[in-house]
This record gives sequence, structure tokens and C-alpha cells, in this order.
Amino acid sequence: MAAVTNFEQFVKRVLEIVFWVLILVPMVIIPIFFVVYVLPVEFSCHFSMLSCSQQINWSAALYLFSPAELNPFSPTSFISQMGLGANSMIFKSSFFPGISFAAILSSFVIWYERKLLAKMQYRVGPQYAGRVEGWLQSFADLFKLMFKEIVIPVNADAPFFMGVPFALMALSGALLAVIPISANIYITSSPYSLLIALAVLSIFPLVTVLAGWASANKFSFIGGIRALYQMISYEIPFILSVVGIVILSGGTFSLSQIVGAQGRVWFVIPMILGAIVFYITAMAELERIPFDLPEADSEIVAGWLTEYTSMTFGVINLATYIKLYGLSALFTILFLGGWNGPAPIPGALWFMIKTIIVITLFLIPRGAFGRIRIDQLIGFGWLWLIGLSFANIFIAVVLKATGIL
Amino acid sequence: MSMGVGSAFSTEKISEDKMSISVGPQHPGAGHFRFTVTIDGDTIVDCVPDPGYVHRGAEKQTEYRSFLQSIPMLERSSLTDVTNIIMPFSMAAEELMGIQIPPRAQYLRMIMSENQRILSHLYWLGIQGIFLGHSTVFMWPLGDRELFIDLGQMIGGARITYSYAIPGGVRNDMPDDFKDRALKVFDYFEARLKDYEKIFFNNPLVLKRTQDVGVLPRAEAIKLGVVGQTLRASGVKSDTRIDEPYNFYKDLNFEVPTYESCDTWARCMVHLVEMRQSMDIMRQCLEKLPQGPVRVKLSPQQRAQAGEAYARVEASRGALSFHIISEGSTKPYRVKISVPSFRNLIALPRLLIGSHVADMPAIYWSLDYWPVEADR
Amino acid sequence: MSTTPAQPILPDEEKSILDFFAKLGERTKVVFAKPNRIKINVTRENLVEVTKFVRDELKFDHCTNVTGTDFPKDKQLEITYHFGSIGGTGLRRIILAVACRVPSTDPLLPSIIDLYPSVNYHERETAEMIGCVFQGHPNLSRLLLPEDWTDIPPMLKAYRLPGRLEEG
Amino acid sequence: MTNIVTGSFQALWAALRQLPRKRMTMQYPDVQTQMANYYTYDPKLGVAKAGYKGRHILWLDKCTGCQLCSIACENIAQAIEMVKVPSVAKPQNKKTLFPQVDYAKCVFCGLCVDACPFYALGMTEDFNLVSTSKKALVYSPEKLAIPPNVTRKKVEFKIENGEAYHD
Repeated sequence: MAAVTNFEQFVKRVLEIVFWVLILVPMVIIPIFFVVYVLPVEFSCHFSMLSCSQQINWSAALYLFSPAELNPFSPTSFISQMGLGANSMIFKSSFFPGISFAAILSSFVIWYERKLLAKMQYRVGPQYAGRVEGWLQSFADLFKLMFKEIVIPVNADAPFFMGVPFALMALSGALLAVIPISANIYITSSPYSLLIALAVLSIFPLVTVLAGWASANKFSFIGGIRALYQMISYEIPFILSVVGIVILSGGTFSLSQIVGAQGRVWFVIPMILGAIVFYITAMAELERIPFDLPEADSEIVAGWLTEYTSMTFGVINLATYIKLYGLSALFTILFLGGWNGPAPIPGALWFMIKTIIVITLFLIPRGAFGRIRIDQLIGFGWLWLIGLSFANIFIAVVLKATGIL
Repeated sequence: MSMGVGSAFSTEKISEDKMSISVGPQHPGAGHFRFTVTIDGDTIVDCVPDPGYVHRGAEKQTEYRSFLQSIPMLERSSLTDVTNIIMPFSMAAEELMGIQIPPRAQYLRMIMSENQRILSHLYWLGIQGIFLGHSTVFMWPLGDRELFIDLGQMIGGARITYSYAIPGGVRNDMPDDFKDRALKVFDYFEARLKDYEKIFFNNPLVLKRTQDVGVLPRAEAIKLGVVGQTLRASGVKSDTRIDEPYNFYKDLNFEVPTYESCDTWARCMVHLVEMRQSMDIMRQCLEKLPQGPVRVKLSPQQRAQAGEAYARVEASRGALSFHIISEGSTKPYRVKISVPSFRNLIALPRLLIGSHVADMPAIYWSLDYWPVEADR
Repeated sequence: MSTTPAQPILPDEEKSILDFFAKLGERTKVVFAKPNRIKINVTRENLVEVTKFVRDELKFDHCTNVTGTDFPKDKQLEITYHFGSIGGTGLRRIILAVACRVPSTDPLLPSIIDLYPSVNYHERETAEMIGCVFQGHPNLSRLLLPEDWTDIPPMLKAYRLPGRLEEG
Repeated sequence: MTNIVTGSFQALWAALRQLPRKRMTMQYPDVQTQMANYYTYDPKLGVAKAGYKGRHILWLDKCTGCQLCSIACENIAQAIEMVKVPSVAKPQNKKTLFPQVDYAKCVFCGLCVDACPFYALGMTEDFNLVSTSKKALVYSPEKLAIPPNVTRKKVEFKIENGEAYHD
């Protein structure tokens, strides 16, 4: 540690400290918090007769009215009674398995994508941030974006323009809310969670077309319209591809029960057509190559993202990657048996392993394909994907009627 | 907010259901070049090219320089194609000076020229890849290009601007280890081209994007006077290396690829086959390379006879010709460069009108239009 | 590349082209005829007529280059069209140059864009660089020069590059 | 349809089989490639010797101050200026006129080397001339006379087993 001799070094030192604090809080302290406070609660859930819902009925209000009932020396109960425990809605939706967890995962998915793509492309990829293979590159990008100016175009519809990143983030969060990570780790449990997820996914195109419209830019507008075309025409095969799952799992829309129905065989085996259709349509929903027409940079600059700068751009990107995680998790739950797996590894870990494999599958085509044209895309969707998904439903009906599954 | 009203740059009023978009010079799909397209839905109904953003007056500049001093300035007009753009200038200057250059110099010029063709085609392939959204085909050619840049550096002594083919021959002989290295590079790259075929030229999504897109029929290609890959992809077996063999091309065996489908895919394939051909030509040149001097000693202020010379070569993008008028001084009186990019530009509105907006970058770059070369 | 001999031995194609121009009589004047290169002079009154013959009879089907040269001593501008042929047999190696001299004070000459669509951008470039006017060209607007160019056409010898004082 | 499926898988495989290969990227600021020899010119033979055309090297013992390099550069880059360096007294150069190169203008064409009739000028493999000021890019004759000292690790561009990599 060299002595601080001038103002420049002082500023540099302060920024360094701020940087490491900002890195350490999400990277170290939250995981430690999770290990120390959350896991015991989880295990107590497993091994006690109490159901999880009975433990979280405490709130901060209780503390205000009768503080004497709290035991301040037992941190677990203190936190949980404050309404901040691992089973509280606030913790679950904002930390684990909610937005924070997904955002950190997404930042590593971005790094992972860049490294993977670089390996396919005969080069090295990010290398310096974080000293080891550039593992902190996403955070470096995040800080770069934070210090950029937010520019709102003169003719833009400012409230809508600025509302789009927040709307996308909220929608991504809403998508996460219904996706369980294991039998006990989930944010909300609803008998209609699959329908809710599909409903949330169908709101995304409205937000993108809003972004295209509000930017007051021709390229944004074309991009927004393309996004609308693409997402709406791929919405139908997307929804049809999961109908077979619902039929096979006995008419339930609950994701937990769908996972439960896959105890014997994963649905990817009988529903291979559905899995293919889901994979392709999910790629189109995510605007990933070869379906990245709404942000085709060589044709329409950056599509509906053209006018977004700084953290508005960053937030939109983050929301896209959270959506990627959400759709991969959905694929895992619907087709790969969710958290089912051999015993020694906990279910949540199985789930994460499968999800990361699915994410890899979503990332790989970017290294091997170009972009296709809008008319070919829509033709492919209506001609092939809808047909395949109907065939998939037919297979499901046959399997169910004959009693094989 | 009024979408659909004409842009600030368009001179005509466009009706409400059409939209005019300005592509370039700050658009990722156009280099130092702008074209305004009017679109009706997803169809382009009008296209107005507007070159000239990088016009540097190279022709005027030559009036102030001797023949030799023009070389470093002229080759900066076309950085992917430096040897080919100064070679016809040197040939025309030699014709006016009344000198003949030694055979070894001509062979070395051929080697550098074919190396340059591969460099240019690899650059083209990279940009065509990224214009079709294929980022891997952007990275691979620009990586493998490094090998050929190294080859050029071994002879020319620089990475890009060699100033190699000067009036009176070439600057220097090639180093002794060049042949081994070059053959090694060709073997590597020919194996690598199979990967390129799999990932780009036979990739079904790329085929979908390029086949039957931007069709320029044979008769129209001849009438518009397009050159190079655009002409050969339209089924015309025309190549200056065969039509009017310069250097020692008449002693070599090589095929000129032509395709009958006349579309963007054919233009892509011509580039691929030409890269193979160039390596083959370089192999033959290295085999046949005669011994002897490589440079005729000329004064830096060499005087040319009065008269006219029109020299043309097959540059990487097509026939490139220099028309030099001399009045018997040390400096050329008038130099006119006819560059392939400028001659192919006329095909751009013809091909774009009636096609999709999404095909715009693919068609534009399949013409291999290099704005800096076209503007001179 | 060799020195042009005084009386070059011409291949048959060049000879037949020269014979054809001999038939046209007074309208054309052969400046030089070397192997692969032939240059003729025409007046602007005969330009369209001669190029029509060049296209239809001699099968030179496209234009490769248009050079505009300023000759301040003669007070003339020379516009040289270079034609190439793809359809003609044995003509691909030949470049036929058709030069047309116009006085600098009255730089008007007819456009041949109806005969050769490929001269479109070449004529536009020549017009702005040398200051001549191709009558009948549909769009002689600025091509390479900036829109706000107010000086004389830059390829005229009278135009000196700023910053360069010595004799060019 | 089968073409599309097989073609897609072939494209995927062509991309995926690059994963274990050695990287082509050269880690430039840490390492650099070995450049060729000096670019020099032999005025007796009238031909140059191939080499990398980086920054110049001036052999003060041979330079006579004849200004030919400066004249050669005149219409190209106007980067060479003849300056008086009284501190360097050489018998063959009574006027102590030596070339001084401004690398903010130089285009590295090497025609000045071709113009030198006394074997006094060459070009070295040193290409890393970046500087934060324009003044530092003006190399005085004494500075030009120092051979370059490249401290970076040098790597070779190897081609082995169908892989090209820097090592």
C-alpha cells in the first residue's frame, strides 16, 4: 500500500474501495448471509414437522408491538421475526431465488457467453477484469455503464421511454416469481403458475413496441414492429408446445406438480417435438441469434434499443438475460424434470446444473448461425412450428389415452 | 410524432405511407458512405447512393508529385488492396517511360497481388458475415487474415502499405524463407476453408438469406458495366488476367469461376473460389520464379515521354485501370483512376429496389463496395 | 510494357476496327492505334452518332472509364470515354478510347447515357470535376464533391490545391 | 428439410470443434512477434533488402548531410527535415547536417532509405512509437542513431497440426 500523496491518488483509492465494496456486497456478503441464515432455516424446514408457511407469519409490526417476544440472541429467529428471514416474501423476491440471485447469475451468464463465443471464434474473450480469465468483466461493464450519461432524445416520449427499462425489469421479476427452484425454494406457489409465466411472457412484446415507439427513431420503430411481429407469431407455437406437458401431467398448471409428474420419465423423451418447438420459440422470444431481428445491428442499427444509453441500456440488457434464465428454468421444469435427480446432490443444485446446461444450449447457436429474414421467420413459425406443436399435442393425447404415461 | 414523413435530407416529398431511412455514414451497415432508401412496408422502393465522404482528390494530388512519390499516396486509397491499386499505375508509368521490368519482378508482383486478393477477400468475408448477423464469420477471417498479412510483411516490410510495386519493378527481393512459410500457410488455410464452407457457404440459414437475393441478370450486368465478382457471379467469364494477360498470367493455369444464379450467393461463392485460385497461382509462381534482378534503376524524378497510357489489372474487386496522360515532364499531367468499386456502385440501386430492408446489408456488401476506393 | 514501336504490328481485330473507322470518313480521326489500345477523336456533334456505331457495329458494350482533362494551352477540355467489350469476340483485350474536345468557354456536349447506361456516375463525376455539362443527363448533381463546394471545378489546371505553392 | 438439419448440425460442429484449439490471439501489450531484419537499401545494386519498415536508424558515421532523403520525402510526407547538430562532429559531414524525422507525419514508405546513396539510413523493427505529445514524436539525429531496444517477450506465429497460434 503506497502512501497517498496527492488528490488523484486519493480519489483513485476511494474509488477502489467503493468498487470493492460494491463487488463484495453482492458477491460475498449475500452468499455468506445465505449460508449462515438461510440454509439452517431450509434444513429446519426439511426436518421439522412445521410447514414453511407457518414460520413466516411474523412481521416487523409484531416487533413494534411486542418486542419482548423476540429473542435478540437468536439471529435466525430475529431475522425471520423481523419479516426479513429466508422465508419472508421480501427476502425471497429480492434476494433468493428472486431478482438479486438472477441478476448475479445473469452477469455470470454474460461472462460465460462471451468466453464461450470467444472460444468458438478462435480468440480469448474477456481477460483482464478480475485477473483470472476476466470473470469480473460484467461488473466492469456495469460500472462503465453507470458512469455514462442518460440521453433522452428530444422528440422522445420521455415517460414511456424511461418507463420501458423499469417495465422490462418488473416483468422479468414477475416471471421469476412463479418459477420454483426446488420443492421448498420458491417465491410464490400458485396452482396456475405455468399460465402466469406464459401471460407474463406475452406482455414483453408490448413493452418492446412501446420502446420502439417512444424513442422517436425510425430504426427503433422498425425494430419495435419487428419485435411485435416476431413475438406474437411465435407466441402461438410457444404456448401450444407446453399443452402436451399439461395433458401428460394430469391437467395441472402448477410447475411444482409438473415436476412431480416427471418422477418416472422426463417429459423431454415423450415430448421431444414439444421440446424442440419450445427451444426454438424461446430463442425467438429472447431475440437471440438467429432470431435477433428486432436488434439486427447491420440492418437497423440496434433496433428498438438504438436510443437507449447508459444504465437504461444496462437494465434492459439485464432484464433480457434474466428472461433468458427464466426461460431456461422453465425449460428445465417442463422438460428436464426440474429438481429431480439422484439423492446426494440437493434438488436446488440439480436444478441449477440443468438450467446452466439449457442456458448453454441457448448460447451456442450464436456462434454458428447468422440472422434470418422476417418473412422466413414468420413462415417458419406458421408452417413448421405450429404443425410440430400440434403433432406434439397429438402424441400427448395418445400417450395419455393409452395409459402409457 | 410523425413517422413516415421524409427525412431532413431527402429532396422530394414522400407520401405518408412510405418512410425514408438514411443508411450511413453513421450506420453500422455502411462504411464511409451514405445511401438513402425509401421503404414501403418492408420493401425498398427507392435508393439514392451518395458517395464522396472520403473523397481526397488522389487524382489532383498526383499532379504535384513525381511518379514515384505518388505511390504511397495512391495506395492509401484502397487499404485492403494496396498492391493491386499501384500496380496499374506503375505499369502505365513504365509504358510512358519506355522501360521493361525484369521477369522476376513481374513474378514478385503477381505473388504480392494474389496475396492481396486473399487479404481483401478475407476482409470481405468477415464483413459479409457480420452483415448477415454471423459473428463467427466475422472473427475467423479476420484472424486467419493475420497469416497472409505476415506473408505480405515478409516481402513488403509493412503490415498493410508496402509501396512495393513501384515504377521500375519492385522494391526488394523476397526473403529466402518465404517459400516454406507460404506453402505452410496455404496448406493450413486450405484445410481451414472447409470449416468456412461448413459454417458459412453451406450454412442453411446463410443460404436462405443469400439465394435468389439481389439477382443481377447477365445482360444487365454487361450493360451496367459492372466488374469483378459481381460480373463473374452473373455468368460472364471475364477477368483481366485472362482477357488481357499482364505480367506472366498467360503462363499459369487457373480457372475463372462463374456462376449462373446471378444472386448474392453466387457473389459469395466467387470470392471463396477465388481465394483457392489465388493460393494456387501463388504456388505456381513460387515454382516458376526465375532468378535475376528485380528492379530497374530509375531516378526518383524519372521523366516520362509525352503520350497516353491506359493500363488495367484485375484488382481484388475487379478490373482497375489507370489512364495517365503525360506531357513529358517528371510529373503526370493527368491521372484518372477507374476503380471497380465506383463502377459497381451503379448496380446498387438496381439491386436494392424491390428487395427487403433486411437484405440491404447483404446485397450492399456482396458488391464488395469499398467507399474509400470508390471516392479516391 | 515494351516501348511502342513507330509502326506497331496490329492484330486483326484492331485492323478491322480501324477499317471501320476509315469507313466513317471525316467524322472520326484516329489518334493512335497500338495493340489493345485505340484512340479516336470525334467532335461533339458526331459523338452520339459515333458511339452508336461503336456500340451496335463494333460491339463495345460497356464504358470502363471517362477521363476529363483540361488543356489550358488549347483552351479546351478533352472528355475521353473508354469502352470495353464483353460480347464481342476477341475484343475483351481492347480498350477503345473515344475522345471529344470541347472549348473551355462553352463546355457542352451531349450525354450518351441513353446508349450506355454505365456512364451514369462517370459522367456525373466528370461534370463536377472538370465543369463540363452533359446535355441530356437526367441528374448531374454533386457526386463526390461536398454539397457546399463553391470553388471552381477541382480538376481544372487553374485550381491549385490549398497549401501547395510550387508549380505542379 | 434434411439439408437444413444436417447443414445446421455441420455448422454447429464446425463452431464447436474450435473449443479445444489453441488461440490465435496475440497478447500484444505483453508480447510481440519477432519482426524481420532491418530494411536497408544497396545503392550499388539498386535494390533494397527485405525487412520490416519501422522507425529509422541513422548511421551517423556514414551520413554526409546530402539531403537526398529529405528531397525524397518532400512530396510524400514532408517528415524529414535537415537539422544542424554541432555536437556530432563527423569527418564526412562538415556541415553537421543530419535528418530529423517527425513520426507524426511519416508514412513509413521507406523511399527515403531508397534515396540514400551512402548506406546511412535504414529502418528498424521498432514500431511502437506512441507518445503523449507531438514533440516527442520528432526524433533528432542522435535519437535516430540509437538502435531500438525492444524489451517485450517475443513470440512466434506457429502453424502446427492445422492450428495457427502465437507461442
